[in-house]
Amino acid sequence: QDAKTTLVVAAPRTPESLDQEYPPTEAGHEVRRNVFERLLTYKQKKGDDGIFYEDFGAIDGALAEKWEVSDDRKSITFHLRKGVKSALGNELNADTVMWSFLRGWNMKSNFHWYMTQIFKIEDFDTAFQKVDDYTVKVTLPNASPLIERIWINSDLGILDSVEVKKHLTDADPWAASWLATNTAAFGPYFISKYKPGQEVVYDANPNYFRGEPKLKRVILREMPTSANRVAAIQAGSVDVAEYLLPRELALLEKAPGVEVHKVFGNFIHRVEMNNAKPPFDNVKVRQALNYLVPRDEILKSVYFNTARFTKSPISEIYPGFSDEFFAYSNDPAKAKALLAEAGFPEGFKTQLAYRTGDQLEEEMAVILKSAFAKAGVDVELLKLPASTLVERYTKGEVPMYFFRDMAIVPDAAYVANLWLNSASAINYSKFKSDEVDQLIDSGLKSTDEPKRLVDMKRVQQITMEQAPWVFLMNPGYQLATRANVKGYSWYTPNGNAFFDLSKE
Amino acid sequence: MSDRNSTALLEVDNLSVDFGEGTRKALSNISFSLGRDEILGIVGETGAGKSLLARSLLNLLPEGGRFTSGDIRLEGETVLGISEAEQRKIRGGRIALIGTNAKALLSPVETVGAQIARVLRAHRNCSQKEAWKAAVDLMVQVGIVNPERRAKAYPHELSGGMAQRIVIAMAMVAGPDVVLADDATLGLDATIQVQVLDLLVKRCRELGAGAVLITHDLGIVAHYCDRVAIMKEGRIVELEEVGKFLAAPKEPYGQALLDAARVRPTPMVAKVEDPALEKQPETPLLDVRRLLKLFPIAGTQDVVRAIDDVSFSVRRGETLALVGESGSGKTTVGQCLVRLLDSDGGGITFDGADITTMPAAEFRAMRRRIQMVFQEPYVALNPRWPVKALIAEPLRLDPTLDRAATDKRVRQLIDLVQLPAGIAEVYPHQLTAGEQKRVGIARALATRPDFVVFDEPTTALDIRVRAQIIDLVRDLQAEMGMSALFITHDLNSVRSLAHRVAVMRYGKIVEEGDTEMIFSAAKEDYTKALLAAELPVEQGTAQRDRAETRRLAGAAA
Amino acid sequence: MTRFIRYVSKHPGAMVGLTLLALQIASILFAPWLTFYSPEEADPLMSLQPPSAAHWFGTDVSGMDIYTRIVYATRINLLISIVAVAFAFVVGVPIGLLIGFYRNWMSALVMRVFDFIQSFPVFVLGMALVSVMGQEIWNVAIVLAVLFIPMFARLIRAEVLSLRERPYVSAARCSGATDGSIMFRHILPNALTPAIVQVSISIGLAILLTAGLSFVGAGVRMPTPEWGLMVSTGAQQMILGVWWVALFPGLAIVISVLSFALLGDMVKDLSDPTTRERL
Amino acid sequence: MTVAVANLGVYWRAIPRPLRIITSRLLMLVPQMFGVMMVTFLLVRMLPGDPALLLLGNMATPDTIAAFREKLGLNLSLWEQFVHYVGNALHGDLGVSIFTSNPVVTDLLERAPATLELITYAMLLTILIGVTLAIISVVRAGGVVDIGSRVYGLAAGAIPDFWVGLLLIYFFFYILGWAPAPFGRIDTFVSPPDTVTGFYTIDSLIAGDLNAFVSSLGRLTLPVLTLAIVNAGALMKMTKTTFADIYRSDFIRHARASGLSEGTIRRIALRNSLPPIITLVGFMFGFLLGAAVLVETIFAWGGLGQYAVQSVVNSDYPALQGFVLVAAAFILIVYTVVDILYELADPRIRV
Ligand SMILES: Nc1ncnc2c1ncn2[C@@H]1O[C@H](COP(=O)(O)OP(=O)(O)OP(=O)(O)O)[C@@H](O)[C@H]1O
Ligand SMILES: Nc1ncnc2c1ncn2[C@@H]1O[C@H](COP(=O)(O)OP(=O)(O)OP(=O)(O)O)[C@@H](O)[C@H]1O
Ligand SMILES: [Mg+2]
Ligand SMILES: [Mg+2]
Ligand code: NI
Repeated sequence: QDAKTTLVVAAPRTPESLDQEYPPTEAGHEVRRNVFERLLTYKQKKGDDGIFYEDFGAIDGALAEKWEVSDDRKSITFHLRKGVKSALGNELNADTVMWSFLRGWNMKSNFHWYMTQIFKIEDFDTAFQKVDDYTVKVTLPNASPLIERIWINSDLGILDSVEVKKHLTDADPWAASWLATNTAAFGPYFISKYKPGQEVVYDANPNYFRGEPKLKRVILREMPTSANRVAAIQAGSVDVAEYLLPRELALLEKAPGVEVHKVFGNFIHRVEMNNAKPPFDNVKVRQALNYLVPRDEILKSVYFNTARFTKSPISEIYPGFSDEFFAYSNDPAKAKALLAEAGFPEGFKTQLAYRTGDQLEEEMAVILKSAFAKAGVDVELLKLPASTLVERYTKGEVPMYFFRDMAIVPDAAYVANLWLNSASAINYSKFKSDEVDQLIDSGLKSTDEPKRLVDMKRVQQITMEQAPWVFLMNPGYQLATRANVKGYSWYTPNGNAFFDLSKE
Repeated sequence: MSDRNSTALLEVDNLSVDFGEGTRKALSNISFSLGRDEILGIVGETGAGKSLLARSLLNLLPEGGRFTSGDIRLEGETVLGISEAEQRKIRGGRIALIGTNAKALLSPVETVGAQIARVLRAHRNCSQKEAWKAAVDLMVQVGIVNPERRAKAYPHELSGGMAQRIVIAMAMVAGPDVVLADDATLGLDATIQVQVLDLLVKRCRELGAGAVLITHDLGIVAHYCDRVAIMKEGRIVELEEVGKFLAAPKEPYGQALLDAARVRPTPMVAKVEDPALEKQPETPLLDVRRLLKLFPIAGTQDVVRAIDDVSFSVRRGETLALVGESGSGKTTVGQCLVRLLDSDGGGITFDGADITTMPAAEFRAMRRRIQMVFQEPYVALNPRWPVKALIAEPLRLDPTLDRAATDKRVRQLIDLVQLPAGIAEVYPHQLTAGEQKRVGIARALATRPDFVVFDEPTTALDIRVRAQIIDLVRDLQAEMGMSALFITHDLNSVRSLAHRVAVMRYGKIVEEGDTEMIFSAAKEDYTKALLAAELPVEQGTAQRDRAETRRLAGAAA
Repeated sequence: MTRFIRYVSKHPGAMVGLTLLALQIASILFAPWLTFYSPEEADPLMSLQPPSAAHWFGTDVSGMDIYTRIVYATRINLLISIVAVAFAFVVGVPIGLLIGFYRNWMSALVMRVFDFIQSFPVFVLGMALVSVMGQEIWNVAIVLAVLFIPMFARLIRAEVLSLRERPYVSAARCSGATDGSIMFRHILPNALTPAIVQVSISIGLAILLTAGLSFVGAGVRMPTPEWGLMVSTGAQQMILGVWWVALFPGLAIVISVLSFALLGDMVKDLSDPTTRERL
Repeated sequence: MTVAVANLGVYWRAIPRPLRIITSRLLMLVPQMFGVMMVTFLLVRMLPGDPALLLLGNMATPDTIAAFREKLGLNLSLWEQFVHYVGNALHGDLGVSIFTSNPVVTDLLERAPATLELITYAMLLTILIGVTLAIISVVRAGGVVDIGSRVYGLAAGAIPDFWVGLLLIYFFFYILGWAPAPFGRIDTFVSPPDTVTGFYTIDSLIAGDLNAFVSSLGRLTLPVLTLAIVNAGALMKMTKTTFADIYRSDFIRHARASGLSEGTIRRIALRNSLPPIITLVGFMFGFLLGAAVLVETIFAWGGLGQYAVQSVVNSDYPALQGFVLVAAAFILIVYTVVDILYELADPRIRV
């Protein structure tokens, strides 16, 4: 009976922190998905492949039973579901929500970023109001097309403030250290054991408002080496293996008793170039490198055909995506010509950085090095610890580096704003186009959906021409499970929702 | 018990040993017998095969060794070719071996009592407790005071003499019939040597066991043995009653050994009468005043007073001998003189200059005039330098010598110490001990010093080599007219070399005087004891006679 | 020289060691002529080919020829190790000589510092240091050198401590030798033998450490051909049954370290003057 | 003053020898630990990468970075940081791991048993193989074992442990399927026994959980074997040298001449070889801790070694610092114990 209700997951790493204000990571998103419940959500729809997806066109209430957006799209009012209880039995009400907002605002991290950067809120008290015990209203200074969708984000869960408040101290007024290792929220699970670097145990929240989860316990084991996770799932020691390499997935697909679920998700994998510094300040150089990528070979030998070419900066599954501007075939001759035009007939020396421990990037780096060498571009590979890598490209110190990211809000303007707006803090490639900047700005403010779509198409066109990045692949998201694990579903943060799963 | 002497206890019959096909025989055609109550001495120079013979008797040949002929019989029964277990019973049980350097023969991490008891238990059925008790009893008998406490001591806590007694106790504990003592007193002080040998012989007599004393020292043979076997190159060249041997050895080799042991010239008489020296007795070349040297004892606050208020002087052309038991501070005095050690008090005046306070750089120039010959011949030579470089080293003190002059001087020196010229290119380990010693002497004499410290120039050498070195030193001194401090254990060589003698004990000089006077009329008890421990070949007969009497008395009883 | 030949002919171990060394030297000098591919050129479509006539030792994930990379890696691995050990030797030996010869608070302090350095697990310290300095070939060499300096210094110091008490040192002093002459002409040549043997052993150790560092990702970087790094790229595959990627470079490490161990034995025997005519 | 010192000396010598040995060694630990802390601190402080930036990642604004740096104490002067560090370390506070958000002490304590269990068994097996082979090959010189061990001795120190681990995995897991999949200390479906000693093998026996015992023993086999195969050779070689010297020494020859049985003689020789063997074993313990870093990575052991690798990859200052400190402290303690045992085993050493 235990075996039916317990799920063992092999993950590359345990979450670094359980706090949703902690910087977002893949492992962290998974915790948020399973532990924190948000005010709103997307409706689910079943794809042709039998996988459940989010329906980006249909928003549904979660902790908020109903919500209203004002006509000017400047305010939203949430009517909370009554009788919702956390795993500890504390009930959800406006105070809980308000306190969660207050903590988020004061922690000056994720919540604060959305509110100030996307919604441009400046003052907490004017923006957030408790209307009555079950009603909360949020008011923005300007209209926003994202006023509803942001609340679906997994970083904006509601805390069980009754419990959290028990752990406040003078030194730690927002229970940051307690919440780093404990959970108290309204999601389907709570974490009963958290041993970072080793394992995390999720136990079902019997009071979950959608009903008690079918899997009573989920044990997540850290296995940093992907081959180990493969061996584990093959041997049946685990039910689920996350983040496997394409080669391993290809092997597992043939293995009996194992099922591989594949989603062409929202990841964009690219090599970013420092557009502000020579030689990459020259658009011809950037285009040339794009012409040098042997995409077919990479697709075949690195991805075993589980990926797709990245043909736009916008995720292919998001509304507004267009692939019509992609023209980069593997054409060394053309690349050489472009380089010659740019004044580098003999090529040049440069560096390409990737993260320690990322095997896929390493494999691609080696391939790119060889490929670029064909046009005389001599690449030195830099393998850097994640922190160093981030620091270096933040400071603009590495000319080229791998960058894999996803935007969890399925909106083209939101995505473009993150990476392509010259004002964005994470536009590390220093791409700057006045037209793009202006189109994004209006896209974030305008509520005129058709116009937004047209504008975003233009953004994609400019980006593909300007080639701020070396476009690589959308690696998709894949999950290997034992064949008796059913109900796989996919969400934009790529974290697995254990509530949806069950074992036969 | 009259049959004891008629059937031999141990018989060795035509025994030969070699180390593999085609190698030289290490022992060839050895035959002798040993009766009960008999003591056989075996002498011969290094490498003659004495130790090998002792090990053959236990059937414990070194790796690779094998018997090629002959037999060994213990009370008529062969001990070769019997089973390993039976051999084990014989070893230690019926034939016991006492080796050289007792400390190395004891396991350093176990108490000595336990080690004695263990041997007993290997041969007798008895409990741990009984064995321990027997061990302690035996320790009393070998003259160890406070045996209960000593039995719990570890070997390193014992002195050499005491350790030797323990080894004797181990040999005696199972009541063996034959005791083999292989250079058992080598490296012990003369006084202790006598005690140990007396004890060993007494125990053998008490047990009625036969004993084989292997030694280099004809004095020991003269004093303790009934018969003597002279060994050379693996064979016994002469086997004779001791009295007859001493009176008239048959073989020239035996004669040579005996002559070497009997060197007794007294050259200093002529020197003292030298008028040139008589004129200036007031200004000694070297004058040591109230010298003090302390060594801290590691891990404690205490110090060893290695030199404790020592004063003496050496005149030009004079040789002063410094004698005394081991550890009395002789070497330390010598090292202070050449400033290998800095003294902690007192003064040393050399030719009018105080060398204790002299800066090191200034003293370096002085080294040409004060030299030292070191105790151990081999370790005092850098193994990586050929002889010619070794001899040339001190010549660098003389900046006027150029390369050719240096080479010439080196050749002269090699000649001077009577080494073959070809030796210049050879490394120290390829030399014999005697040659090494000569190289050491050549080094010390290279700069024609006025004063030389000889630290035990003759110990650890064969009798014959010893005599040669003494001759050499004496000749050189006569030739070069230098003064010397002669540090030694060996009273024989003192007689041959020294004009005056100083006796040291516990860091102090207890008596000092002309050589002849000290030897004939010592005042201090300690000096007397030291002299009494000497075993001169000439005086051996008397003691042997005493022993004979004692033995006859025992047999009659 | 004849002594050397005589020695080698009598000792098969030395023979094997020399042969393997010759093999490595050949790899270093003639790598381009001994191989058929480029050591760093990826061929994605040829990834993970098992050993065949075209690829003797197979190919790795990037489709690079493993045999070619092993041959080229000899350069990197030996370069790092030899440079590191040479550096440690040149620095460590004089330090050891000085702190062994002059015994004062300075030498005591230096010894304490070495104690601290050596109370860290070598590998862990190496890992941390290389991360500090960045993953460059030279940095790996420097870090290894730093780790080895105390080793040589201690070794020499211990020798000096015992040698300086030898009578021949006293004898030399009596013969008027200066401190410098005693240190460099008397003590050093005699103290050097164990250090020279240690050189050989250390080179082996350095090869292992370099490989280990690269294995955990703290050594040299892809796609530089380096044995440890090559094993590491194959490590993942091993569990899935792809054996050739990790096997061959590992063998190369074993052979290389082994050759230096054998040479160490040889050097030890040959440099001991007392064994001279026994040979 | 001098009287007081002399008195102290008297008291000191009145203490029984074993106690004297232990106290004097323990007293020496204090300055050593301080030095180790200093080195650890400086070393890790030099690591590149700004953890604040890494942690804040995409959301970084100068404000939040500054706040974060302050939280981590990264803005104080180096000296202040060191004083803090020592003070905290003395209270058992080694900081909070940036990646696990746990106190580093907690993380280390949690993982320490895994590593200790691994290296303890590895050590035992290493000693068993190394010493046994050494003794047999000395006593039966020229025998099969002697020749075999000479060949093995050649390879000693020449085989990379990570490579051996991989080969073992390939043969015993992939080809033969005898060994369990190489990750972790116990099967995923078997729950670990309650912690008493932290050693799964012992704890499961205490709990009477045979299942857990078999599972944890099975998991231990390959990593332990890896470490033993790689290290036993070196131990064997060195033991052989010491044992052979002693076995041919004068006192052993004398014991034989005294008619003692071969068994007794071997025991005497072994007893005399003990002090150097103890030193070696201590040294190997330290060495194994380093080797564990690699072997744990291969076998996903979840011990300190793996933690160390991860902390390097993540620039997790406090974690790396904590690990290096603990590793050095561990080695110091092992060396201290070794010194104590050595001095106890060898009566010649004066205290
Ligand atoms: N293992 C061996 N292999 C070859 N020859 C050996 C071996 N052991 C001893 N010998 C030879 O046997 C001979 C006798 O040596 P032994 O030790 O018995 O001499 P010794 O008379 O006791 O000398 P010393 O007076 O120095 O003690 C020597 O010439 C030596 O070369
Ligand atoms: N370097 C040293 N450190 C401490 N104690 C020493 C040192 N050198 C000598 N001693 C001690 O000083 C005393 C005198 O030693 P010294 O070597 O001068 O005696 P010796 O008369 O030459 O003895 P031997 O006849 O055995 O050569 C001994 O008790 C010795 O233990
Ligand atoms: Mg002998
Ligand atoms: Mg002396
Ligand atoms: Ni009778």
